[in-house]
Amino acid sequence: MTANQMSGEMNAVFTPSDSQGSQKTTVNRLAGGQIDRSRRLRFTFDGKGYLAHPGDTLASALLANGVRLMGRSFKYHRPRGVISSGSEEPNALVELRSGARREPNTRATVIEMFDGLEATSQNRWPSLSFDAMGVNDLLSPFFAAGFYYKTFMWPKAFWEKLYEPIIRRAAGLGSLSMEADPDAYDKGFLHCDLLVVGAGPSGLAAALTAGRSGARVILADEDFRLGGRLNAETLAVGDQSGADWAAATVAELASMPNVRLMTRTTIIGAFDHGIYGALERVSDHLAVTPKGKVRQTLWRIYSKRALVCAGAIERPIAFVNNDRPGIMMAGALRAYANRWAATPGHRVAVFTNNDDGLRTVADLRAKGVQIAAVIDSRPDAPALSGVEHLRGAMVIDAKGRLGLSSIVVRTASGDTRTIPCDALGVSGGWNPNVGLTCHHRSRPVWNDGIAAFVPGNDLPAGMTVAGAAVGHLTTAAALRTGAEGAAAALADIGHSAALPDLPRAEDDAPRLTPLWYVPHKKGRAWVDPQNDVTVKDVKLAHQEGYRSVEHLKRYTTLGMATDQGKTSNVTGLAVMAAMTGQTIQQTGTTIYRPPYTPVPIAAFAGRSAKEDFRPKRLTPSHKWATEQGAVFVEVGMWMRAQWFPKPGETTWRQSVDREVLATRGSVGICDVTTLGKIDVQGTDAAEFLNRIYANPFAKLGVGKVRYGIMLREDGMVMDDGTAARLAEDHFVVTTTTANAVGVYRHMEYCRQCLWPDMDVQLISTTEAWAQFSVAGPNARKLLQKIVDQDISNEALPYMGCAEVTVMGGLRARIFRISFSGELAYEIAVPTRYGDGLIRAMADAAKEFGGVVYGTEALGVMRIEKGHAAGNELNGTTTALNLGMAGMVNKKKDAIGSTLSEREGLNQPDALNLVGFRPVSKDALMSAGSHFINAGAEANAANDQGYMTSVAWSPNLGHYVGLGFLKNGANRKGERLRAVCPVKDLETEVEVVSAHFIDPEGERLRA
Amino acid sequence: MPEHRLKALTPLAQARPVITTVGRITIAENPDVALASLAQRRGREADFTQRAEALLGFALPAPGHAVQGGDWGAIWTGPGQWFLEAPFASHEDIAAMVKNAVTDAGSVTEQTDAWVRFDVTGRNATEMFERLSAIDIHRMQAGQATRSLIEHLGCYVICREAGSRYSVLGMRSAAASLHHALVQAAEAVA
Amino acid sequence: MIINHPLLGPRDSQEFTYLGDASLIDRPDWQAPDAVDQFHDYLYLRDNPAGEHRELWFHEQGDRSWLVVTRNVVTHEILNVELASDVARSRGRSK
Amino acid sequence: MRYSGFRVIREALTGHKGWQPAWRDPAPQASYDYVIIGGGGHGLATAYYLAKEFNQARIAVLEKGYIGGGNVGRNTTIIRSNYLLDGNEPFYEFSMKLWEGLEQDFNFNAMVSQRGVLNLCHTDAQRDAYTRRGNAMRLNGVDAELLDREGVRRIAPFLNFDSARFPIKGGLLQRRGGTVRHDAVAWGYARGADSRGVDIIQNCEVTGMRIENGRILGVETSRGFIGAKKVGCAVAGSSSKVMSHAGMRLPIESHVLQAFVSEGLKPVIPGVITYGAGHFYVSQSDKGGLVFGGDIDGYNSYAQRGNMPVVEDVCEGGMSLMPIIGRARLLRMWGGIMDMSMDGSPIIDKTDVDGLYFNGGWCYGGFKATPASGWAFAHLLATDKPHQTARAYRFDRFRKGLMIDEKGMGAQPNLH
Repeated sequence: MTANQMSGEMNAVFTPSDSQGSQKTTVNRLAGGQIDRSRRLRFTFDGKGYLAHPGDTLASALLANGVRLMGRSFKYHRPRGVISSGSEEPNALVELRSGARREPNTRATVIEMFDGLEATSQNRWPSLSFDAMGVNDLLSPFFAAGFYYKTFMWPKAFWEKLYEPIIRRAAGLGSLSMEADPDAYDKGFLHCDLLVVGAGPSGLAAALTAGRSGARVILADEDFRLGGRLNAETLAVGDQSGADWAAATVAELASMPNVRLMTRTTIIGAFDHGIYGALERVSDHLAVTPKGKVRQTLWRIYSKRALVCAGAIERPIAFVNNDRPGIMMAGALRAYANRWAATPGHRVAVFTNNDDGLRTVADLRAKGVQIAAVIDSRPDAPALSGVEHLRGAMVIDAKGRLGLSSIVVRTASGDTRTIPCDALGVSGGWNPNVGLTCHHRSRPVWNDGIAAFVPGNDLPAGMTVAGAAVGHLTTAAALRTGAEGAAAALADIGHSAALPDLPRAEDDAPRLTPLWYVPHKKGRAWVDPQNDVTVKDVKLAHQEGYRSVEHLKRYTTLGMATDQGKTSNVTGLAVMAAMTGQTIQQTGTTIYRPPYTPVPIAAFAGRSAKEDFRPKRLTPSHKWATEQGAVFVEVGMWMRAQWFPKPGETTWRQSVDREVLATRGSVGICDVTTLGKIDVQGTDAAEFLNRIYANPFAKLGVGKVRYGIMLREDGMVMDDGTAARLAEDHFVVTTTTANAVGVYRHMEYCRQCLWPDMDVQLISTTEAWAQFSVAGPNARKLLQKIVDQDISNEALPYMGCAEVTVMGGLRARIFRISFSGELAYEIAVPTRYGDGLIRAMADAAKEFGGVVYGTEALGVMRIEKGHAAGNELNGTTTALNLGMAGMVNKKKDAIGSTLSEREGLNQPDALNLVGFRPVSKDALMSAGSHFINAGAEANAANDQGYMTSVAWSPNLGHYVGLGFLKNGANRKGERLRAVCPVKDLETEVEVVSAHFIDPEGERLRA
Repeated sequence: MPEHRLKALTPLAQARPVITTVGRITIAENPDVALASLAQRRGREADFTQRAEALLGFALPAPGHAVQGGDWGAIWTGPGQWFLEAPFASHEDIAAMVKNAVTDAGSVTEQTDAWVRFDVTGRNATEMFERLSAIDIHRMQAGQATRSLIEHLGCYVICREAGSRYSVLGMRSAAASLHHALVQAAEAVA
Repeated sequence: MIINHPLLGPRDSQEFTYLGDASLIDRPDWQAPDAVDQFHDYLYLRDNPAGEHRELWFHEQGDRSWLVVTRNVVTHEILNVELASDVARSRGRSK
Repeated sequence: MRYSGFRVIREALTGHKGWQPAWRDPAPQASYDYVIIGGGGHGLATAYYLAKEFNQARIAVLEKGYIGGGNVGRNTTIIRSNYLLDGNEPFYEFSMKLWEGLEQDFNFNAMVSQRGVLNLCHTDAQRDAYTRRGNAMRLNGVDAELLDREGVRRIAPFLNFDSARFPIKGGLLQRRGGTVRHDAVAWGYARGADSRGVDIIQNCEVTGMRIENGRILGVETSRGFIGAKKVGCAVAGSSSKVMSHAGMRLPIESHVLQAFVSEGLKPVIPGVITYGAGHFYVSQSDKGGLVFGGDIDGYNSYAQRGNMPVVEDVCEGGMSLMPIIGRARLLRMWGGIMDMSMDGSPIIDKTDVDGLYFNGGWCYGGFKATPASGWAFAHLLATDKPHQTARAYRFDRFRKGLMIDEKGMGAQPNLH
């Protein structure tokens, strides 16, 4: 491009804005840049319309449109503009999009422009330029660091009633929409030999080296355009511009099947064993997420080696009012000019302590931007020609509340000068981006050569660092160390890679004289702009003894803003070091934690949100039950039919009462597939069960079923269920629904870890069989219509089991066991026939007036029968508590039997499971009530136990309850208070047997 | 096949298998495979191996592998444990058939209806699996099989043809949820 | 974390369920005269070292092997992974 | 120096020149009557109450790093006294009562904010268990309310009442529960103890214990031997490490618990909400960050950092329960080391070594216990008798079968 062309273009774009409120032309758009001028995108900020181009970020587009004021600070609500061009941005935070897709606190610097983008400023009222909370700024002397720890304590009640609500409303940044996030998110898993983090010069050289060697490579970069600073600089790489070299290299990498390029992908954290978290922004750059697609994907990357090429982040120099909109990092200023052809102003000054800042001067001049002055804190800096270069000078103040209008400079001779300008670039040097290297709590070490922290020696296993991230601040060194780093990392895993011929690039060692803050007596100089931490706050923390870096951080909130101190921490440490007289290394750093940049909570959840939080398990009769209009209930992961309402039934109790009465009066069918079923085989199967159950199993006959209780090793009851012996060497164990997984795990533990030579094989068969309970006096009659063989009392007595066929030849299993206390069976067929079987049985039941019942009726009947279930098997109850002490056989080795002997578990007043009924027949009882002796005061000291389960018994016409009562076994007939303060309920209850129905068990054996 | 009067439903509770095509990926419910678990008895390893091989006509696969041969397939599922698969129509009572073959050298358990099987085909099936499980799907070769988590469910993934043909075995009761997860992942890469 | 399964190679630890100290393999003799005390120490007391720790992991979502993983609990580095049944046998456990 | 609004104004007008260090930085003396190992919340509170309530002197707190750097500075700031069991509830209520007067007591605004703790329930069985627990609280004189679904909706209308995988059926609310600014608790106790003569010695790691004839004589430290008549250990996740110097094995495992904070947001959540069917609990700090967490990672760890599966698990719970937070961003994740005990309840007890006392096993619930723990430990140290609310917290409860197992999970620490 010739000078003429450039100025021509400049003339064209430097058109002043026409009228307020209409779509402005891009007043601050320069020539060149990596934007697509052939397309125009419309966007709004605070409702005002603007134009942008593809390739813009919101920040670049706002600058190009002459907008410098983009946000307000957290505490003082100071007007703020953008200070960076990357993800480290602390100031330019906006609410992006609207409605349910509103994203608060979104950094304008990383918002990729799309047509129709809507952004709104935040943390201000009523408007960004006039914010009533700006009054905080006037009161700032009272709001010094930690002031809130020293006041607001009186009167006591005022904290919650007055002070805190005010503080909470004033604090916070953006607002959530308060609507459910409508977008979908994916999670994914990737594997590679080498993960390269960052696609700047070092990352590209590394990926090229590794890619050409054939290794599996992932190259990830948070930007939408790969190249890192190469896109922001005018420095040549070989014979090309850096940006062109980057593009060519990316093109070569894209052609390699063994290389995966991941743009818009931030490596968010280094986790154990080479696992990295990565967030890919799949659709954030689109106006609308396409149907079926996700907004973002959270990747878990399994890497054998990782090379961090994350570059460096420029740091500011603190001076009074250094937070004015228009003041930004010098490197950002030239990034906006070079990559985005945007500038915050027409007249720009630069304040630097190093040579890199001078590059901004050169680049801006090349773009035709007027340089107001260069303030160089180094008296010995190399002199620049053609601009006013004030060596040995410092910026001591800045004017312009809503946008910079001038800076005040103290020159080397001590004079004070005011220099009008509308933007100021500040360079305090560059900090290697060590964040990721510290995620395993490694502490970075100080490097005097570049006056910055570099990665320490105890990095996460498998991680190495190259380029600016390790302190090599020249392009040539970045390229070289990137390539060498990749080769070395691959050599480490036995994969050889040749170093590529790298292009020539600038290799000037950076020259810098540290300057952290400009000394000042009055005014405030910002260290952490978002959280409004000033140099004075750091000094106050020191004065009050909060000198450890962690105390400093926590007391002042330094580095706790949304940028996690990327631009502020080192400056804060330097101020503290100056106070204590220690070095910065001695002062130390706080801990860098994941994620590298903030990640939407929804992305961590992925698909497992809302109703898809966990999979649903459906029973074999689910389809049929749905057709019947069943009400379903979550039981662990299962959905079970809770009851089956019939026309005319208006309350659940009507349905449940009907199901219970029909079952006890005739027959009822219930899907019990959810109970765990474990197939136990082997020559030692019987002995194995003998050890995992507290009661004996060795001598159970073939064709017989036995009820058993399993204890944990600490003597508490783990689970109860049955074991059926199908053959000498073959059992089927059932567990409760809730404990199916845990019991299986426990059995494998016993088999593999305790008795590894037992001949026992285990496998879950829960899912393989559709199993139904058929209970009630007509159970046999009904089943006899289904089962092909004789199931008379003689052929299949109580607690018998058999392999049979049903419906004319389908293999099935039948167990004569009962949970309800009725004559009952459980019948099992291969799951695919479960739907057919429930239909057949429901049909057959009609003849008897039978029903299909749900979990509520199941629960009522088990309470009526006094069977313990989940509410009783709560992990703190022993066999003794449950009235089953006799089952714990002391003559064999069984899990839990030894420790069940401890004195605390065998006290005379131990809790016993007993039944309760209300003394007044129509009185209500509630599970969770506590028992108090009649006449005693209801307090904890008088607590006698608690009610575990309560149900209305339609058979008895009153509530029935089970509960644990101190010495309950010996208190039958006693009347107690069952108190339930949280329901405002108290019932006089009588202690009775837990077996309300058929205590002799005659029905079972009928 | 026994002549009885009960109709079967697929794991997705349909009369016929559900076949879903999303972009280039097809997800086909496959209920036409009988499955049995086969575990070797302790101290009977040699006898077990010989009998199993006699039945199958090939050696039982090593850890992480699956073998197919004739009507039979075998998948390694754990130390000393395999799943055997065969056509449902001809092998509905697979457990009895296998038990007859291995006798008391092995423990056999019917597993046919414990699982839902989805056959996934398509040239970008790998992209879909990247979004479902931590398995290194790109390195998986035909004849490899392993179990891992897919959306909180322990599932077997069996590679039938690298890059394009896989079977997923998941817990039958969660068939609908698993199907939902597979379809969503397929849509994301469609 | 990644656990290098002795049979299956590297696996994400998410497929596993953790139990605790591998000393849980050394279950005391129920017939010892001080069996209650032995079981107390066995079940309740832990070395809980800040260093190498042998621990039991169950490959619940994989092949259902119990593994003994030797892991530095300060760095999380895994030094060895064995089948728990092998370890149990080597510690004299049988039937 | 007394803190007050007046003082803040005066200092503001005079350039903040008058503020003094919140605590001294003394060199260790040769010996003390009491050496408290651990400058966390519990250790500092112990020293504070020893000096203030039990009139003891010659007290030192030894901290290997900086005070408040352990779990007191990395928890999710929740206080509550909603326990079920007799062994626990009076103790935690004692703690709650101390919280309620703490700031005035130690003259430091710790932002004790009783905005309520709401435990959601999702099944009938869970509601029964909450009923039992709420009743236990009420019988102990503690506030508890059982809410139905509509009651929950009134308090937290933004929860997912439409499509949660596990529907919200109700909840147990303790209105007196809430949050406290965690760092301020450590600093407030430190400042209060220091002003009563306690030496707070930072960067002083205990490397050994000198024990002769069954009696402790003092501790070896990175800053030399420090003699002591009585030594109290309150080091949370490092309990096993420190007590191994006395040859003790503890009923404790060290596990990592992660916690998370989002970017600052305008007010979203009034109090603390816990999800009973997923591993998720959340509150919002005064700064505006959503502070949330869930389960421990589940494996033994001293690393103070965790891994992704639990992060995901927690966020999944959050996105099921309150999908309005989906576009809020997780800003920072961190980990602390929990001294997970074998029944989920703590130990405040003497040891077999004369003069050596132990306080630990707090699992992930130590923060809310800080005042009562400090008081009860001071009571034990000063009087050799357990405080009446902490009598159950004995070592020998496992041998005797008197476990205090709120969750009923048994001797597996990672399940508590």
